[in-house]
Amino acid sequence: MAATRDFVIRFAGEGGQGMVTASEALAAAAAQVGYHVMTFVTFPSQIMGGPTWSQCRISVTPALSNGDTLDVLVAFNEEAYEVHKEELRDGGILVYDSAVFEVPEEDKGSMNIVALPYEELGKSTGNPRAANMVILGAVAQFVTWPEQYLEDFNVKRFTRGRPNDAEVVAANSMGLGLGRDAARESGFSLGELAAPDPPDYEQIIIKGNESFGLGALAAGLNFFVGYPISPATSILVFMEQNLRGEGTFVYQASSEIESISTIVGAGFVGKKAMTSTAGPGFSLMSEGLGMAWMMEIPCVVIDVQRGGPATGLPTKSEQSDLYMAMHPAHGDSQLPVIAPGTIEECFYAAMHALNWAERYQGPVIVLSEHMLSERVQNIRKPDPSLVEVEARQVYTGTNGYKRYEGDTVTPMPLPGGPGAYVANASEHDTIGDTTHLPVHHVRGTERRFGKLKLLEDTPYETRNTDNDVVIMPWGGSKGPAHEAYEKMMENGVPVGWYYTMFISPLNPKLLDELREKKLVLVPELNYLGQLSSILRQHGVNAKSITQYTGLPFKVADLVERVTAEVEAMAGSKVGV
Amino acid sequence: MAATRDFVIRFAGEGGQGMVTASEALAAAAAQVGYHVMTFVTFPSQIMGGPTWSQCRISVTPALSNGDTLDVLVAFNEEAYEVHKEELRDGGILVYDSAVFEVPEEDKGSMNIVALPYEELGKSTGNPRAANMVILGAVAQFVTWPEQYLEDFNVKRFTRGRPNDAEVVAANSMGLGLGRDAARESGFSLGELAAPDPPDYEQIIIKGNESFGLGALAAGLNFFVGYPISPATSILVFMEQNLRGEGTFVYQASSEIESISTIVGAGFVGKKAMTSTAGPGFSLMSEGLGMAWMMEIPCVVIDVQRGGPATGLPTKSEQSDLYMAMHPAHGDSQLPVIAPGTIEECFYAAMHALNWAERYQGPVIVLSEHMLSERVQNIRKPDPSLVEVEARQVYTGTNGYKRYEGDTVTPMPLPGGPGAYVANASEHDTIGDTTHLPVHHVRGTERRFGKLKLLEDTPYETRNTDNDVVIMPWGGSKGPAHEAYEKMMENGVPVGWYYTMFISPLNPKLLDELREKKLVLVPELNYLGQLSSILRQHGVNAKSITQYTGLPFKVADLVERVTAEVEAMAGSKVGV
Amino acid sequence: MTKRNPEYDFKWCPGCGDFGVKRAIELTIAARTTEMDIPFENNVIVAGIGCSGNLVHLTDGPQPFGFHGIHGRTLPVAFGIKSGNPDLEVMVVAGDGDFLSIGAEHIGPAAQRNLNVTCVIMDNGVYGLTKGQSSPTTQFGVVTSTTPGGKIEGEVKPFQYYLSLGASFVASAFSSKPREMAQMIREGMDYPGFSIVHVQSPCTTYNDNYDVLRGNAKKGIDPLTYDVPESHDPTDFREALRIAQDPGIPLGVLYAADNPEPLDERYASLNSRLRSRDVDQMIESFAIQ
Amino acid sequence: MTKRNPEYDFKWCPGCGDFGVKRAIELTIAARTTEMDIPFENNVIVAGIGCSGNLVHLTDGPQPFGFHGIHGRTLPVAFGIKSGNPDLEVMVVAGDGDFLSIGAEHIGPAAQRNLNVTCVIMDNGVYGLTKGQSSPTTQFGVVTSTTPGGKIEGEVKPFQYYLSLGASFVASAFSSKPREMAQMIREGMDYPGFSIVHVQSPCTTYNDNYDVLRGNAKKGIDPLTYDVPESHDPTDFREALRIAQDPGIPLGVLYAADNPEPLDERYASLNSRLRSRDVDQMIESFAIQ
Ligand SMILES: Cc1ncc(C[n+]2csc(CCOP(=O)(O)OP(=O)(O)O)c2C)c(N)n1
Ligand SMILES: Cc1ncc(C[n+]2csc(CCOP(=O)(O)OP(=O)(O)O)c2C)c(N)n1
Ligand code: SF4
Ligand code: SF4
Ligand SMILES: [Mg+2]
Ligand SMILES: [Mg+2]
Repeated sequence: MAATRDFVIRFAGEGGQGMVTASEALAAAAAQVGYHVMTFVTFPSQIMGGPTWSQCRISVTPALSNGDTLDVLVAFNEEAYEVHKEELRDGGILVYDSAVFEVPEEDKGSMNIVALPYEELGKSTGNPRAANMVILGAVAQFVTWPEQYLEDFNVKRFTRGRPNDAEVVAANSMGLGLGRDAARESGFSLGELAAPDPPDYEQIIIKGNESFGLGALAAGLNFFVGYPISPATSILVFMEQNLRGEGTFVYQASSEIESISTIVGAGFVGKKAMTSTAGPGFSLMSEGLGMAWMMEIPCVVIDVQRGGPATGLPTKSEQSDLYMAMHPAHGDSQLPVIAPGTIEECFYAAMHALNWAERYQGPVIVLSEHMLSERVQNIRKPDPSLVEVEARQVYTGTNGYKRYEGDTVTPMPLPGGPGAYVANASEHDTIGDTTHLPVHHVRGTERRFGKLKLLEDTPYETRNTDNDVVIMPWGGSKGPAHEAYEKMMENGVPVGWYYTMFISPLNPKLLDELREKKLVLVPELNYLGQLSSILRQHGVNAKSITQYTGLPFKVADLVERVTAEVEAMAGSKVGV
Repeated sequence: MAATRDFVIRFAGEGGQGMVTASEALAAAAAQVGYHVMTFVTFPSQIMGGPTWSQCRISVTPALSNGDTLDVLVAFNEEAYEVHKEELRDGGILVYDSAVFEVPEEDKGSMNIVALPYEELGKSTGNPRAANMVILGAVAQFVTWPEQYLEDFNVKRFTRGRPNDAEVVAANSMGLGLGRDAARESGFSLGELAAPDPPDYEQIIIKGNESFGLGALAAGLNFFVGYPISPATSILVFMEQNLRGEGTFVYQASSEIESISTIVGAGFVGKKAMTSTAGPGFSLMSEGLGMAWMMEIPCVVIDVQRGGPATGLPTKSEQSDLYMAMHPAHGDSQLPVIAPGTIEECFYAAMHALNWAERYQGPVIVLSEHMLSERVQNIRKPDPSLVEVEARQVYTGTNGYKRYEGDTVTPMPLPGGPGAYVANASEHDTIGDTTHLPVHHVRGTERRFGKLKLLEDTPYETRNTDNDVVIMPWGGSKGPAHEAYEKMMENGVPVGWYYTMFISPLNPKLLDELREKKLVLVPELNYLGQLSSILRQHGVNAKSITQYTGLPFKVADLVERVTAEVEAMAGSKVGV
Repeated sequence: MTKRNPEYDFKWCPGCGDFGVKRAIELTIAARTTEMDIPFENNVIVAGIGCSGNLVHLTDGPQPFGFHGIHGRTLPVAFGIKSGNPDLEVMVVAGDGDFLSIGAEHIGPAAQRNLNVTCVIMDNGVYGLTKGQSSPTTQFGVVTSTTPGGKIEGEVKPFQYYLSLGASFVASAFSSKPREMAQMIREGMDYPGFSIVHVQSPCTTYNDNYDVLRGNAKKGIDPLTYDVPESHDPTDFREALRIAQDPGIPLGVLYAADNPEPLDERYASLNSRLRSRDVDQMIESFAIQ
Repeated sequence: MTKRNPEYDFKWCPGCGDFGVKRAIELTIAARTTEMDIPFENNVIVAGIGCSGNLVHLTDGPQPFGFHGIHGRTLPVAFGIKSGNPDLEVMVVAGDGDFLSIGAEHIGPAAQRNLNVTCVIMDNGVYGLTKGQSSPTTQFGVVTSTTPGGKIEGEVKPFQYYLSLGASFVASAFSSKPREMAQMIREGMDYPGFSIVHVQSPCTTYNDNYDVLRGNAKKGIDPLTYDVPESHDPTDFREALRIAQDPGIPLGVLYAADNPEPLDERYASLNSRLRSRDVDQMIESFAIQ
């Protein structure tokens, strides 16, 4: 039997049972020895209880999605067992805590089932938290990992300079052993996981929100305020810990209305200012974003999308804020939007967003989703030097300056320097005083939209673009779509690929290319098919592949749905 | 010389000089004797000063727009003279207060100029406010109106039961006479205005915002809160004066965030609840509107559009809030939107909006614009019986009800009655408790969108639809577009007409028809071409005729621009 | 999981103060409804977003109507509910973040109107549901995930705040004393005006301050809470304000203005004074004469 | 029309109190800038939306930087400006509607942070720019276009309100006394913390209360305003609160907390205490070891 190249394990139970820790620990351990990893977490918006699950994919090649079917399912309670068992692949292994519940007799024949009283076993090591170690030991055994992978990880992770380090490490090691023994006894195996093939570049292991944080700092962010909200809170917390030093400011605001107004104030005095939020907070920023657009003040908002509308599904994944991101407020405006598709892209997206804000002098939106922001993944170590850091044009002349003259970006005076003017959210004349004369409104409107041209020359990915039908995912759906695309290539399905994280403005050349396609399929996690609608506005024959379950796409579903569209277009079966 | 059938007079000066009063008085007087009238006002957002003008069109047939070119211009100061003189038609008459400024000698040859020291003359009557009467007397004389029209108006309007009524009427009458004399002396005339041809139906004379108010009351509105904002304040004031009696509630809120939350609370307990606002306030309602959609609570928001974005142009006309009206918040939602095109339609739009809210159980947006809301016009007396008043389905069963079960509208329990549930803005199960399970989010999303089907069967206007090119204006641009359409018919330009005030959801039959056209031209007052973009999303080949000056369309401009499009499409000159 | 909805899966952490608040609210509503012969379905609970607000899904026994909307807007919603149907008994339940941070703007208007609703505020000095950030009532200097160097903003002093904004009835309770709390909630509900029962309701997960509140002799901690002296006259505003400004957390009714007129009554009498016409008359008033 | 911009065409109505406020602000900024050798371009005025906020376009003489944004958000904007560049001298100018109605939520946080900006609030008891609706400071019972039967909501008592929220410096001025006002604004600007100069600035068009404020012997009207007694110790919070609660409108500095530390200083010392790393170090901290 050839070695497996990839496996997926899911931990399912109730909030507070340590499932997220387990999958992140497994990911960290696997990454340390050179595997590619990706976790996925989903939990209810609450502290305790509620159906939670977390999974970890470990792969010899880079992981593009979190994995459709499970090789191992660890069920922490009966409900979890019932809900998730269908996703266990044929030949997969179920692990459950036999001290907590019993698997129905009738199921026992159909699955590889390992009753593992890991709570008890964990406690028997002397470290009550070692239950996870018992599980990890068993899992490692199923894929015939060298013992030393996890043993090394244990030593590294738990040698934290605390007095009881040695005890904890020893207990954990015992837990690992107990797990291995139980797995070995069960007689089940997933075969051997192929040895890791560590990439030849440096890597880090990180969450999406942390990647945003690093990218923003790399681009010179020096002002951040935010109000807690899932799944964006960790950006605020990251900033509280890391945005420090001379000339920086970070603060928890009293609401999102305050956040947006405050970063506009900071942008006005020359700071590179940002906030982060999720849907409900983003809605509250509507008026403030219009203000920044009208006043031409640089600032960045990261909206980590969750399920909507309203309070919605705070800890689920959805891509349904695109309309709002582009047109968040009353009146004519179109905000620049960058939606990264991978954790690596999160880093550069933040850099570009801050650059864009400085370059076109206005608000920029970064869209993320729960699935992208909260998962852990190994990525190539980001290289800030790949994106040149930009600073706005600052006015350095004498007083009597017309800040708003002309039809494109003009140097911005900063308080404390020359060129005093009124930054005005009413329509204004060239010095910033209020006016309602038609000539100024026409000039102002065209100036504001004209500046978007400075952001149009953006890169996009293309593959096999000579096909009639192409797919063009956006944001975090890039990963599953990418994997689906590769599957379809293997299957011989004639389909092309487009992708860009620069959603607004869309590169006109990209639009030209898309307009020539018979059909552009847009996998996106929303009901309205928001990006495809926007493409149709631009004359592209686009159609969405939608999903609105609160969960990311499964690769197999995408393969099936895209293939069906290609076949419908071709009028016959395609591929293998 | 045949009698004129239509004439337009503009009063231009500075805020506070009584221009609005003058044009509204003229309109009222003309309407009393059976003419059709339409005023238009524009002023800066301030109390005193600033360039203001107001005009009044008087016509033998119904007025569709406020009139492109001026027959009479009354210039209150030199700046107004300079700015507006170009719009005076050849042979038109300029009136100015020779005590205030002098018309340059070089202009005097080219225009019919009447120096009328109306301030002084007005004061000489003993009533310092009679200056307007002097002007009106002169104007009436230019069109050879029977003296008695204005004399009668004077008596009716100023007999108000005050002790000095007789004196005022006498002074005004003297003012009218002084004006007439001056006009007669000038020797200029516009010929004779044809006698009025009073319609055989009953009429009222009213502003758009008042028409909304009446319609809302006719539909059973019993709860209103609002926060002052131009140009919507007059709806709030109307309600404070008229929404009275048993079971009603009207209140000035402390902000628009309060307004929206409050009407959602009132809708929850069974009230027909409404608020009105303009752009900035509408932006602040973003989150609350998402809440109403998610909780399925009836309520209505009238957004009287002004120039945007942000504080924008508070007292100018623009149709740039459509995107926001349809998708005001994060997440997947699409709000029903009704945008009346005439003051008469305002009445029925308010009725339909309240009906819709009850019928589909959710928030409904009415879009108006400054030009529609603040102008005065004679209209056919609205007949509330033309629209059947609807009431929501109320749950009358026993407790243990599943309020959110099923995929369409279900009877709504009201506090105080049976069927207690939790109205929940988080995703919820059938009884309203929070859940994040995919099955509920899918069901909930489809239920919420599915309810829009109940609003799809709406009427629309069509004319000459066998043409390849059609125009489809929306909102207050209907009037000028309608007049332009009639001009083009006269000119023999082959163009068709579509119109509906029911913008979201669009009637699928209408969309089917539009998809068959070669080109659908959408005159709209915004930069982005918002309605045409939405039509393109639906596969219609739509293109906007945009304008973003803060002013309504001129009929002649529309004729020219539409004709050019028709010619471009036909590849040759069309029409006369 | 609740008795009411076995499928519902939210749980408060063990020891969370909100359990006591839930109990007190259940008891009060049940008792009051029975004793005063109020139809149970006239009870409406408007809940904030937070661990605290989830109370609306957790009450056992007969179910009141609930409204669980968006963060910080309980009071405007309650304003719509009570003004839309003054017969209803409207209660607001919210956390310190929901009520005093993002929702702060609404307290003043409710107080100035004397909106006849009762607010039960669960103050745990932290944002619980979002996992432990600082809240308006987090004390100066305290370290949280968003104040890693200690909070540098002064804390809101809720009682002083409510009183100065003009709230008619202000009481202070502690989740560990549900019976006393129930009594205060009862008084607040019976009171004809805007009433607030502000409850110390510790968050065992992110800010376990039980010891500080009730004292712990073993650890040498004096209790921060103390009972409002029997002698206190709750109609004495200045005295109430003085108590509110003094150190420590007084438990009891601090203030109950004498004989206030609630908004619904003010409104009803105003409305009966003003002219009311039917729609036809109104339309007619615009006729071209 | 202003000297600064002859094309600008907004005008206050004759007699509007805001003229006096403009004068006082111009004088103070000019004098302070010169005397203290502050670069003029360090002055920033953040303006609310209202007749009052238009002041930012109307000042004569050298032009400070101005920020004229959206209704009610002066304080959060000022927070961003001052925290972004603590060297700036930040003044907020706003009306009673902008500051105390839609913007009310922001006063508490600014006070608790002791944000070092000076607010000059033009209180005319009405919404001027939108033409005469009731405002938070419109007195109970007053008829306006939105309270045709008389206002049934209690008015906000600004001084009590500011003090209870924790503002460090609270003064009361009258537009008819621009020199005294200038002195208070000067003290507020020199003061190291959140300072409010609340000005009675009558609206001659919609709420002409000059007579009520300064009295009119002929009409037998006693003045509502009176000077804060010389003997008042502005560091005495309770006494300040008492004055604020008493009838009449005291003119003068009511409160100036002793020796407060403004947010920018608090923040600077916090920030210097906390670890700061460069980006490469931070990236490295995520390395797979
Ligand atoms: C507009 C908006 N911003 C932020 C959030 C995220 N959020 C949910 S609960 C909460 C704070 C909860 O704190 P508190 O009100 O004290 O309640 P507790 O959980 O402590 O009981 C926040 C910030 C939200 N739901 N909506
Ligand atoms: C969000 C929003 N709501 C409403 C308005 C309309 N508006 C402009 S000024 C104003 C009130 C002005 O009152 P105040 O602050 O007292 O200033 P004043 O004109 O009296 O000086 C209002 C409600 C607005 N611009 N934005
Ligand atoms: S996190 Fe705190 S407030 Fe929330 S349930 Fe747990 S203990 Fe209670
Ligand atoms: S309306 Fe009132 S506040 Fe506004 S400018 Fe005129 S007098 Fe001043
Ligand atoms: Mg809390
Ligand atoms: Mg005011």
